[in-house]
Amino acid sequence: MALLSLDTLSKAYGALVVTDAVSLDVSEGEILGVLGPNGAGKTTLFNLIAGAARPDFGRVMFDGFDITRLPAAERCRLGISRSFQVPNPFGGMTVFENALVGATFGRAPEHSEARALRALDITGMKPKANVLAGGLPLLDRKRLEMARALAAHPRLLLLDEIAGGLTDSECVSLLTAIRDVHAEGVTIVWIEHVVHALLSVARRLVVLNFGKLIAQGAPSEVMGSREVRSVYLGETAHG
Amino acid sequence: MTWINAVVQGVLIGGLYAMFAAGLSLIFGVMRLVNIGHGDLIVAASYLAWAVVHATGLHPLTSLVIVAPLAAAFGYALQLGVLNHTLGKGILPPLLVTFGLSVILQNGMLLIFTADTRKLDAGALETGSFALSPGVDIGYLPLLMFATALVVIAALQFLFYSTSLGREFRAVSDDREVAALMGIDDRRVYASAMALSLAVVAVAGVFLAIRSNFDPFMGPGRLIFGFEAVIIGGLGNLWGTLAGGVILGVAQGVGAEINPGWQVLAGHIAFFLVLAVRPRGLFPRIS
Amino acid sequence: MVEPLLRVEALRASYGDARALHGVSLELRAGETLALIGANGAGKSTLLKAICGLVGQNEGRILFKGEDIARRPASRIVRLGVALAPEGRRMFPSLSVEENLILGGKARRPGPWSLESVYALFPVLKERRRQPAPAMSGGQQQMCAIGRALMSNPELLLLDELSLGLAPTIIKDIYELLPRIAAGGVATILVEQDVTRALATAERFVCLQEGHVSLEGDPAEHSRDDITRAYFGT
Amino acid sequence: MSALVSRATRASRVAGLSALGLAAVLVSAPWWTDIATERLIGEFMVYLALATLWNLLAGYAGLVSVGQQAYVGFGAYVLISLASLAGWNPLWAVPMAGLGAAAIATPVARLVFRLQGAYFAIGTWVMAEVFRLVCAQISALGGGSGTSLTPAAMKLVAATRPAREAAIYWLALALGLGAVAVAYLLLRSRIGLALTAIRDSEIASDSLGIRIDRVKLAVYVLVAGLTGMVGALVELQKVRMSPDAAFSVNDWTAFVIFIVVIGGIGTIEGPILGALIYFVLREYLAELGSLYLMILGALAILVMLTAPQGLWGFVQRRFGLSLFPTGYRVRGL
Repeated sequence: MALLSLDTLSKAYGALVVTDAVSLDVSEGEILGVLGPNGAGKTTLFNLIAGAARPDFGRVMFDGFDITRLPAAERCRLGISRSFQVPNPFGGMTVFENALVGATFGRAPEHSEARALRALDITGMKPKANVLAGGLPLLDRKRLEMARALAAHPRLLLLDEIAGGLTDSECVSLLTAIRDVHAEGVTIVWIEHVVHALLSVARRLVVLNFGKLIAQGAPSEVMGSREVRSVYLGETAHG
Repeated sequence: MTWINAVVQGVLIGGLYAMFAAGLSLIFGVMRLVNIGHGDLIVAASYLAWAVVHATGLHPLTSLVIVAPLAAAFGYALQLGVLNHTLGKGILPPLLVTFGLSVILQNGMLLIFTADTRKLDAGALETGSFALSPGVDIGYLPLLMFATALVVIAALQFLFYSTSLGREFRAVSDDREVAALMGIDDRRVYASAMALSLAVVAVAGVFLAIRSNFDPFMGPGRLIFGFEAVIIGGLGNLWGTLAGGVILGVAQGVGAEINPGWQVLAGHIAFFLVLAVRPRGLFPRIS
Repeated sequence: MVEPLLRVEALRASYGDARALHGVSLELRAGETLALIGANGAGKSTLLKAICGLVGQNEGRILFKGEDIARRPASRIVRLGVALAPEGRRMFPSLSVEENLILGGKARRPGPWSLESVYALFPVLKERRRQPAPAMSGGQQQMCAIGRALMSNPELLLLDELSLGLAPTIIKDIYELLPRIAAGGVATILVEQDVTRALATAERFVCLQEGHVSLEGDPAEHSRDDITRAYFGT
Repeated sequence: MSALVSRATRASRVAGLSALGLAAVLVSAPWWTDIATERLIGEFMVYLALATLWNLLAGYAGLVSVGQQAYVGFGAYVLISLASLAGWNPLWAVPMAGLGAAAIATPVARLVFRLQGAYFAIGTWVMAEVFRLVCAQISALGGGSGTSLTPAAMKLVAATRPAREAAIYWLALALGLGAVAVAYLLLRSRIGLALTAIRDSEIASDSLGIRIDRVKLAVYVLVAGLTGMVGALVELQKVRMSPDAAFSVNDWTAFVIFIVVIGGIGTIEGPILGALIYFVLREYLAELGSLYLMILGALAILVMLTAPQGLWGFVQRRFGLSLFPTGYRVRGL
């Protein structure tokens, strides 16, 4: 059974359709990569899965339960954690306290301090545990996004563009972290524009354009497909 | 018959409440600012009119020729000098600063004018009336007040939707950043909105002072009536504020008819009833 | 040598604590069309916003007609002749189509663009002039955004994510009109995720990667692979 | 290498010990000071409690209420009703005032929570006006002109005047220091972690499993209950009470907001510092009358515009000082 299952999920803001009848299954334990140009509706899709927005139509099933109407906080308690594309740290709290919030109110509240520390360790943020999050540079904010989501002990982790702006060695350690998390049995859905990073961990890709799912499958097929080249690299498919 | 009379008088006083509300609604619409000092500014306008009338011997209504421009100029300066610095930093700075303004105004008026109540004398206008039907007399003053409210709201409506200044009000309200790209200096647009709001405040203040006694501490009550009219009518809807004012006036009139002590209370209860049933007000602007 | 219309020198720009540009330099001659390409988050939009005064903290210089505008407010820069059609169109929703355009002309610079000439360029806007801006389709809104920017008669026109979220036929229509705009002598910086289309339109390109210029030059002189590498950083 | 999480700082240990010492000194005050000083400290405690409680609402839960006078007045009216009409010992009426205020805050919250931001603020004010107008209708309690606690009721507090003054003083001390202690313990608890997170970002809090509405409601009700007890205390201190005084927006909310803002909103230390400044200013400037209030308003505006974090925020940033450690330190990194 799929851990996450989207059924003809649709959402429009006024006349603009941002999610157009997306149906998608994510199996337990997989790493799914999500690609698509700016404005394709990727972040909206995350908002619908995590509960920050409600669909106009369609259903979101998690572990066999219909969670379409559940508020975001309840979904986090069930095991869905997300990072934000534009980092949203608790600026007046330290890095550790940020992670502790996830650990305390997420899926498993026991041993919250230990889990918060572990999440900082995995993401490489532990040396900055006592630093106020409001003063962090952008890259650290992105790592903190991931640490906080991890600390909530998710079964499904939604990562929204966390690799942008990393140096090569930073990117390698990020990928190691993602592999570690995955090895612990966490299912991951990752939106990313740094394609090579995504390709090195994702076993399956989906591509969104104009809110529609236009391609899915193994990375090699998807990246080679004509639709993807046409929307992504701008190679207009003439004729 | 007394009930019909209560309703009719309530409708007419609703015009005054709509004038309290219109200035509040205008600045909320343009810059999302809620001015806690709004009521005190109304009372300050009353005192200003009183001072002008006593200094020049003008009729209270004619004194508006002096009072309204002065109030508008003060609003412009207040916005440029103080209130603009409170915008865009969350709800607390504007709230606190206008709260402080309220305390300063109240105590300043107390210092200058003492706690004695005052009133403006508008002569025959105050006492004249005609009988609509037996038992229902319409006073010229309440009628004029209501008519003025109609004119004020129609004028604001025209200004907002049919002039270039109104276009700029709507543009900065929609999107400050893009408005700046068009060459609009939002600080000056906000200052114009506050000036306009205070011009309306001046009109409301003069009518308030003609209709009843006033003292330095009447402001908060007027703020609350204006606020209730805005919420009942629906945010961002100028004609809605008139409806809100009328509903408030009628509720108070009917309440007072039941028990004189229930006049204001009945208005508050009407407000909370609307809030419970239609949290966005009776006539919210569709957006 | 003639002073370029726009010269950006070692520009660093930040939003809050987050820096988006790390020392970008570029030049643009009068009347030239430049394609600004790069992946998401590379800093393209930030660069455009910095030029027209919408970024709070700029370090470095932005010389427009020889004058440093790096720390000028946006409402002043438009008067000097810089206009932006922003990403996502950003129509004023409570204004009609025509009111959006009129506001675009608030800077009152002299030049060929007026309501009539914008309507001549985009006849559909004239048909819908009384309608509220949100009632239009995405493509019509984009036309209105371009028209609104033109109304200030700019010497430098910045077009951000021109084709984002638009249907292919509309994109084609809009691109066919761009030469008519350039014919008036206005210089253009074009940000576009359809790289092929952008390179075909522009005389020169600049590719940004993580807030730096990773490649620039004449589109014809660089191979597709070079550009792809500069784009993705692989 | 294992990391260890601790919560105290050196400054906080020193502060904790000093606070205990200071509390002991304050408790013993009736034996070494006069009634006037007792009353002054008692009044200080009222403002310390109100400022601390309002700061929990506005500084942490984002609920900027200007209607807390509703619960002050409500508490006062509960006390005077139970004492004068039912013959209770006024001291026993204090916890009842707290329970009653908390109970009535729950349905009130359902209504006023429908309003956002600044409109929430005025909505709470209207609610306080409703409370005032309803109380003014109770003819058994003097209607609009109010009434006094009877000498018989006051005798139930304690038989002699010094003993009575001491009892009321200790009650004030318990509520003032108690409010700070409650705020401190609350902010160290899970709810405190949630509140601090909500203060910084509601969106992120929601996504990390915090049930924001429930947390806000809980804080609103708790603060209302404690404010109700403070109201009962105020009635004991003043003896005479009218609806206008019991539900005064200036006395119970405006000055309280000024105290919190001047001292530093969103910190525990801020309201304490603010209350001290308020009392010092009052001692020296109160004879200026209305001018003093104008100065106070202008000072609050000035602080908000130039140093929105208040004086304590400035101290904290400059010296990294924290007397009430609600945060967490990771050691052994």
